Amino acid sequence: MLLYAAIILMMLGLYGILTQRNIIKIIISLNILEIGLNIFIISIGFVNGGVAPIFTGQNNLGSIGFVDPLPQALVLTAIVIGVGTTALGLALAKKIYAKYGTFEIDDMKGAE
Amino acid sequence: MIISILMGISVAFFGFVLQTSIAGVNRKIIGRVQKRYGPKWYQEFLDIFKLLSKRSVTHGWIFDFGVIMALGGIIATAMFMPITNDLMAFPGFDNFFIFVYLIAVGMLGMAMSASGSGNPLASIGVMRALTTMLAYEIPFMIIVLTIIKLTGHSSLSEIAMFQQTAVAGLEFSGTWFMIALPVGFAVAFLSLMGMLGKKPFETYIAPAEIASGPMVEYGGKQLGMLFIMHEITVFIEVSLFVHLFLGGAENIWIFLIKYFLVYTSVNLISNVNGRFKIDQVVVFFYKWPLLFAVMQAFVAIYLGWVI
Amino acid sequence: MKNFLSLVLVLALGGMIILSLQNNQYFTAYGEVDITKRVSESYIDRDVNGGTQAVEFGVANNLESGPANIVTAIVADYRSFDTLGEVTVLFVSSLGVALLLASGKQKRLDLHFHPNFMLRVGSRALFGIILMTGIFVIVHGHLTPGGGFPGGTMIASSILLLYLADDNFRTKVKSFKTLESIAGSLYVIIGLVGLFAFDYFLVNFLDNGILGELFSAGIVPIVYALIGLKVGSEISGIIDNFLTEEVA
Amino acid sequence: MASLEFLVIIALLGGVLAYLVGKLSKVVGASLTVLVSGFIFVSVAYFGLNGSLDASITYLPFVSFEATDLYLGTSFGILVTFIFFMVSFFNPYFVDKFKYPSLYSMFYLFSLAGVLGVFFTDDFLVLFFFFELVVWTSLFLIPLGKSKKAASWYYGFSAFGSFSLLFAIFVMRNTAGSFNINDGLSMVGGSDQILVFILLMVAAFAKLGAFPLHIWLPKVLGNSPDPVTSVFSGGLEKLGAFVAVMGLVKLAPVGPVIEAIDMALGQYLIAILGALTIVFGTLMAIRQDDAKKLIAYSSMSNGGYILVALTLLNDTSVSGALYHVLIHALASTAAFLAIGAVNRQTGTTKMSELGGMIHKMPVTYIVYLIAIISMAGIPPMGGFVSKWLIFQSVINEGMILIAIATFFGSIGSFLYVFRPLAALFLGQELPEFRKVIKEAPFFMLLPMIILSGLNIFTGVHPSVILQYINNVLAELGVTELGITTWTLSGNNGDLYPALIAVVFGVGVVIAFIIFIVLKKSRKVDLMDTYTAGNFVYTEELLHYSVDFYAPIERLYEKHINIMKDFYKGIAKKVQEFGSFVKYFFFTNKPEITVLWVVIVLGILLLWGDLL
Amino acid sequence: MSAVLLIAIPILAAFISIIVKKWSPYMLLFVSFGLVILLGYLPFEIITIGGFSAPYGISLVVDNYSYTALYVVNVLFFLVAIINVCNYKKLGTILLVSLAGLNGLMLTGDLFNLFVFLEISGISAYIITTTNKKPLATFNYLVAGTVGSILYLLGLIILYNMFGTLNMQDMAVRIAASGATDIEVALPFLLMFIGIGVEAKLLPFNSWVKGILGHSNKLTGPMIAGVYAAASLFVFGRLLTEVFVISDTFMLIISVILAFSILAGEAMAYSSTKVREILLFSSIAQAGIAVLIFVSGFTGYAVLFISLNGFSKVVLFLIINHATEVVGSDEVIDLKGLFVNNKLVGASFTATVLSLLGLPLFAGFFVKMGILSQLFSSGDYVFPAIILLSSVVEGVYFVKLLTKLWYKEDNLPQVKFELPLVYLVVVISLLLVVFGLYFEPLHEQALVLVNHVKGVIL
Repeated sequence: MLLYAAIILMMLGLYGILTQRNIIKIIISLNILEIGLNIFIISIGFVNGGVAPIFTGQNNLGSIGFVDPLPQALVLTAIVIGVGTTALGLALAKKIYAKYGTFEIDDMKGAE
Repeated sequence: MIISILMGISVAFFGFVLQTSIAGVNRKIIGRVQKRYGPKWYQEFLDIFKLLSKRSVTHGWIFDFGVIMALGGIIATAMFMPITNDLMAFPGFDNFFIFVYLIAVGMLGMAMSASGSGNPLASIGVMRALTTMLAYEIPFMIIVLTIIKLTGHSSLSEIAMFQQTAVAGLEFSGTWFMIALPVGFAVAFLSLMGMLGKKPFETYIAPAEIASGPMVEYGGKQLGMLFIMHEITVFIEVSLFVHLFLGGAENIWIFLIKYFLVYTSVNLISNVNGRFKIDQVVVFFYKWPLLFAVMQAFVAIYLGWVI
Repeated sequence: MKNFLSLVLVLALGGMIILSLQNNQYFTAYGEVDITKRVSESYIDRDVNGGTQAVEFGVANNLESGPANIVTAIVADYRSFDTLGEVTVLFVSSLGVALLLASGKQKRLDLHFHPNFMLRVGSRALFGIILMTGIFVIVHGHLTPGGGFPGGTMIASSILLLYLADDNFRTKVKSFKTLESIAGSLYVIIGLVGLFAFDYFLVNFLDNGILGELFSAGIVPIVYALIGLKVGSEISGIIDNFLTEEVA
Repeated sequence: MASLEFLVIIALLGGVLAYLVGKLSKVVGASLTVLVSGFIFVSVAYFGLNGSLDASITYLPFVSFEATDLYLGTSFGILVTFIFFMVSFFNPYFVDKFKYPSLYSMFYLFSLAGVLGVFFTDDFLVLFFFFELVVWTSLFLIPLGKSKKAASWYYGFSAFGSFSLLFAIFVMRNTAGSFNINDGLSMVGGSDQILVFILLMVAAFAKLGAFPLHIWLPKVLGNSPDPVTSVFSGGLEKLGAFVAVMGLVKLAPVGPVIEAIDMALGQYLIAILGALTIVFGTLMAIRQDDAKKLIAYSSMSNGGYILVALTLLNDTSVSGALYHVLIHALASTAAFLAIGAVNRQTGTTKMSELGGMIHKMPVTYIVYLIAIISMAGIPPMGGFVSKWLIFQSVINEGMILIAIATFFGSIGSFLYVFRPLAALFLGQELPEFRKVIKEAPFFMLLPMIILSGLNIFTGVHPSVILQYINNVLAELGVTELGITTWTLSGNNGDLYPALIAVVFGVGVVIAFIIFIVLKKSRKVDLMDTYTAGNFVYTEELLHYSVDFYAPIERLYEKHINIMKDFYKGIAKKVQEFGSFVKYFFFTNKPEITVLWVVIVLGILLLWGDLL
Repeated sequence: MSAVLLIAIPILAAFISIIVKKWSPYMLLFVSFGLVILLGYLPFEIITIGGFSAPYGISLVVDNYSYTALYVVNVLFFLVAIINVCNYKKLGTILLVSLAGLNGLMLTGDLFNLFVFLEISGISAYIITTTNKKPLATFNYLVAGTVGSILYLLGLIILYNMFGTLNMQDMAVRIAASGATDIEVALPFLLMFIGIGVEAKLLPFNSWVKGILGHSNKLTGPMIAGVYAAASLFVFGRLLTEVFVISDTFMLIISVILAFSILAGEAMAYSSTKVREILLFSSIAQAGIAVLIFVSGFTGYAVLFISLNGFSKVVLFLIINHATEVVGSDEVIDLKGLFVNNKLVGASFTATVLSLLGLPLFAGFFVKMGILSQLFSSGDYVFPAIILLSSVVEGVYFVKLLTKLWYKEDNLPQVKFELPLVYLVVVISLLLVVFGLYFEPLHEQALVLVNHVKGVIL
């Protein structure tokens, strides 16, 4: 079910990008899209009755139903990349605001 | 080779003499038609020799060279003309296209000297001559195409022989093309009038409008030579018509009769006509004559309906 | 009208993706994943290079890849190249933000929000705790969940706290830059040492010790510490750029 | 034992050398082109005729030549290199007026190299390599003249032509397996053959400037500098003729045979298009005011003659076509050179601004007169022989519509060639030209005189060249033309050209005797003419040159640029399509990309029947 | 001398250079030149990172394909860097990182690693384009690029879920082994195709291109249109040949999109009056052609086409951007008569354009012939017709442009091209001519690349 939730979240993000005219809102919907994707990645690795993939005192034997660790490693990287692009997007938003005085794309004069 | 050239020259001279005298006779007939006597039959000769003896004016070397080239070209064309089946200068080489294009040399010479004379009326005259040529030439060539296609030869003497004797193998042979291709004959007759510059198509001489067109600057011997050239041209065109449509001539007398009949009929018809405007001439030939010519050609070649 | 159209489009797309994933017999449904058919099975059993030792907490000695936390093993050892790329992404974006916003001399942005008494005192107290947990998370990256990236962001959040607490607080940006660059280049140098000495880039050349010990898993904790410092300084650099403006 | 590869390298290196020398002094650079093209012509002609051109390749990669028993290529090669050599005499005199003189001589020699390559190879890809080389090198010669837009028109059409040729080449390669020309053309069959035929015809039409693809011809030939125009009409158009020969003669006839005139449908369509080219070319030529555009349209209508003749595929028509290629090249080059000489003296080729050139430039006048006599197909000159051959085959096949067009074309050619003669050379001599104009320098007259000499020679004694053309016919697999030393025999009659010339000479002698015997007439200047009373002082009023054929022009004035508007419409459509796509895909809103991503993804998933 | 240095050294230099700000441009030049030299000594091998063998660890693949790609990208990068180093000092570090990212793109054999490097080069590209002083256009580029890479990652994860591996080769082997019909595999490949398509400027997904390249300067123009375009097309080629399995229904749809993008690109270029717009739309069309060739399976000539295209675009954009900076506007009317005073630059511009058009005596001719002969030998007539038709339209608007730039009488634009740019431009155009005349090496390279079959690395 997490899988479908993730895809719905992604679609929400896409919808946000498609319809919003405000720069900040676009960045936010971009983030929603990324979060949806990250959840989707996590949901790929889930095993019913699986345990967090860490060797600790109790579950110290190999292959006793760990959850798939690889998606979690991938999602770690995806999150950080999301941070990178969002930071850059916000910096650009600040620049755009400095230049056009507004975040609304429609009433940015001379944007062509 | 020399004998045939001399023979050619005599043919040309015979042509000139024949045409001038028949022209004189025609002037008498036209006179009679207009209820007057008309001049003596040798009046044409007198005019020409009077002009040749006069001293006249020249506008530079191209003016003279053009006249010489014109007369020379026409004489050359006349030399090729067959009179009767066996009386011709160069048997076997009297191709139809030689006549059409060698006349063009004469026309070019005259046009060159007319424009060289510096008189705009002359240039307009030349322009009109060329435009009318563009008009009447096409239907005539289509009919000739049919004739050549039917007979299989393009030399005049063979076409004439084809019409005289009925040869077993060829189904149309033996009848004059005047009868075999009636519509074609009518169209060719119209083109003949255009070629001769007779009344309805006399736009390029047009004495009223452009003071006799190309001839405006000429006098004395130049005009005389052009008159000779005109007479020989008429001889060539009429005898061309005779050979193509009236089955040529076994002997000289038949040729004279046919020649006289054709020329007088052209003269009589032209006498009663007014003159086309230059635009009408061009349009006229591209309407019915061309249509009939093509129809005649189509019918004759593809469907084979020849009377 | 445009919104409605895009809504329809997006929903249709979502529906199609979901349906196609359902119909796809190779796409294992949620939860019924069979690890053995996947690459990560050998990450768990640590037998990529043919290691036969059974993986047992506190017992297994000098395994193929040391960290108890398998995710850290993947992130810092098996696929450490991704992490290197990861670090460069963050480095580039922080540099980009700095380029975009901080081109001249900077001074603090005067926000109309001024910290009241509660925030000032509270943040002083909280700053130490958050910093300590951050460092703990970094150091125990190979044993417990977390590691360089979460730890680094915790450090940065503690610095953010200081920013909020006091209007004209500005970290010495210069020092963060140097810390960031040293950590980054050390990380790459370790990799290069691995390449030149042990002919594999970023190879774990130290001995892995016993699974679950604090001092185990070779270079992984060192690498994670460096990453933690780097991420911390970069994100605080980004915070600084956003909270300052150009001196007019 | 000149090797072709050696000649091509000489042409290319000569071009570079001409460029470098041209940097020092323009005229020397240009005269270098004369030397190089002269050398190439002489070696091609000498070695080509006695068949000892060797085709070994040592330096040039990828290129392969073929010289033994390649009569078609050798004949075209000799002709075009001869035209290049003749026109190069004009280069030194015209080069100082160009913006990039040294570039001019370089590209002049490059296109010569390209032309050499095209004719002497048996491999299609090499043919295309040189074909394209000619296209883009000649492309840069055009803007040196008056119009800049002409270059893009030229490139548009000839690129369209050469790319369809390339398409045909690859289609043939698929069946023949190799790029060899002969087996490529012979082995292609079925629907591919129709495709190849159409594509080859498009290439020929584009290069020849025939009916549907002729828009560039008057623009380019009218506006480019005079030597380039003559090279174009004399030399480069022959590439189109070469491809037309390949398409119509070497390739088996395409389409069902129409039994009435026992011709394949494909051939008949090309004949119809050729006829249209003749009519369209003649009509447009009659109304041109610029002499160069007029001769350009005349070379278009002569191209139509070549096409019509090639489609009839019997001995008289193909030999007539090849002979007409030769005649047209000589005549139109001579005409263009004459007009070029006038242009150099007066600076304009507009007939309304010129008049009475004969008085100061008589030799040019004579050259032009002989050229137009040949172009109009009047007996003593070569044009008559080739037109006679073509008429023989047209009449023999009994094709009425085509015959109408050919007759109209030949009579019309008499009209439009006479117009520049009257307006440019004859008539009143305009005062501003009287003092400044003098005859063209010797080195410009030399090529013109050689060309008119050849015009006369080809008219009087054609069997020398027709003999060589018979070898070409044998190579093409067409029955040879029956010729004896002096006479030629067509389908329905024989022709004795020498006799016609002799008889014409005799006639002129007789007229001359009549003229000399009579009294000498008094010399009077041009202004002293009969003007029916109203006396006129200025020459311009007495010179009739504007709207020369007004009665004919009025008939079709309204719809003369149907085709030009058609092509402008196409260009407009492409432009609109471009801005339409730009409007849809390229706004500066971020969501456009995402929108299209979603749409494309949706379509693909929906279509991919993944449900 | 393993290929990892191609990535490690630039990153190391980047990290160090933020301390010593003023030296960063010279470090950039030094490193990028060093890498070009290093390329000479690279053995063809698979390099495993961290000692873990292929499907588990990340492996860098150095074979003919990536070697040519690396060569083209590094040389182009070095050339663009030399020209722009003096007036874009601040970007030294960013360029170093983007060099590392591009090298990573070419080398990596792991799908997720490809995503990371895609992001690295993407983000550094966004930052480079900020120098265009058009923040909204860069924002569009950022949004488009991020959405593209998200889709790529989604496709990648679905693939991982289905086949359980991330290594390209292993993936290909598993897909073949699993016998999955190409319909089932279609969704992930489609997502990845579109993800990369955004970066590779394919028509429906490239509305960011006009904003970026339309207002580009001497750095962003050649960088995005030359280096990045070549890199993304190489990645496209790598994925299409190595991993993707495209079903024929999708082949039809994708080829329709590509054909549309080629013809539309040419039509747009024909209809635009700004020189830069003409160049960018023609590069869109050429990107379409390159992908078309990859989709039809001829990697050899596609690589040659992309590298020639990359070099030509760098030359064209350098010249035009420099002229636009001096003249102030890139309308064709304002740039009229640009080459009258600087003939050398004009000659090389013309030579490059002619090579783009594929005319003889230039390298472009040989590549075009190669492409067409292979397309024809595979028996399809539609793609060659489209390519030829598009090159006719392309020829017309380029000739129109050339005649305008070469011919003008009065008040010519006063543009002086400084020496390094002239030198570079002349060298590249000379290369194009030399390879046009003597194209044996190109031929061998194409043959070697052609037998680069799926799975066979060396």
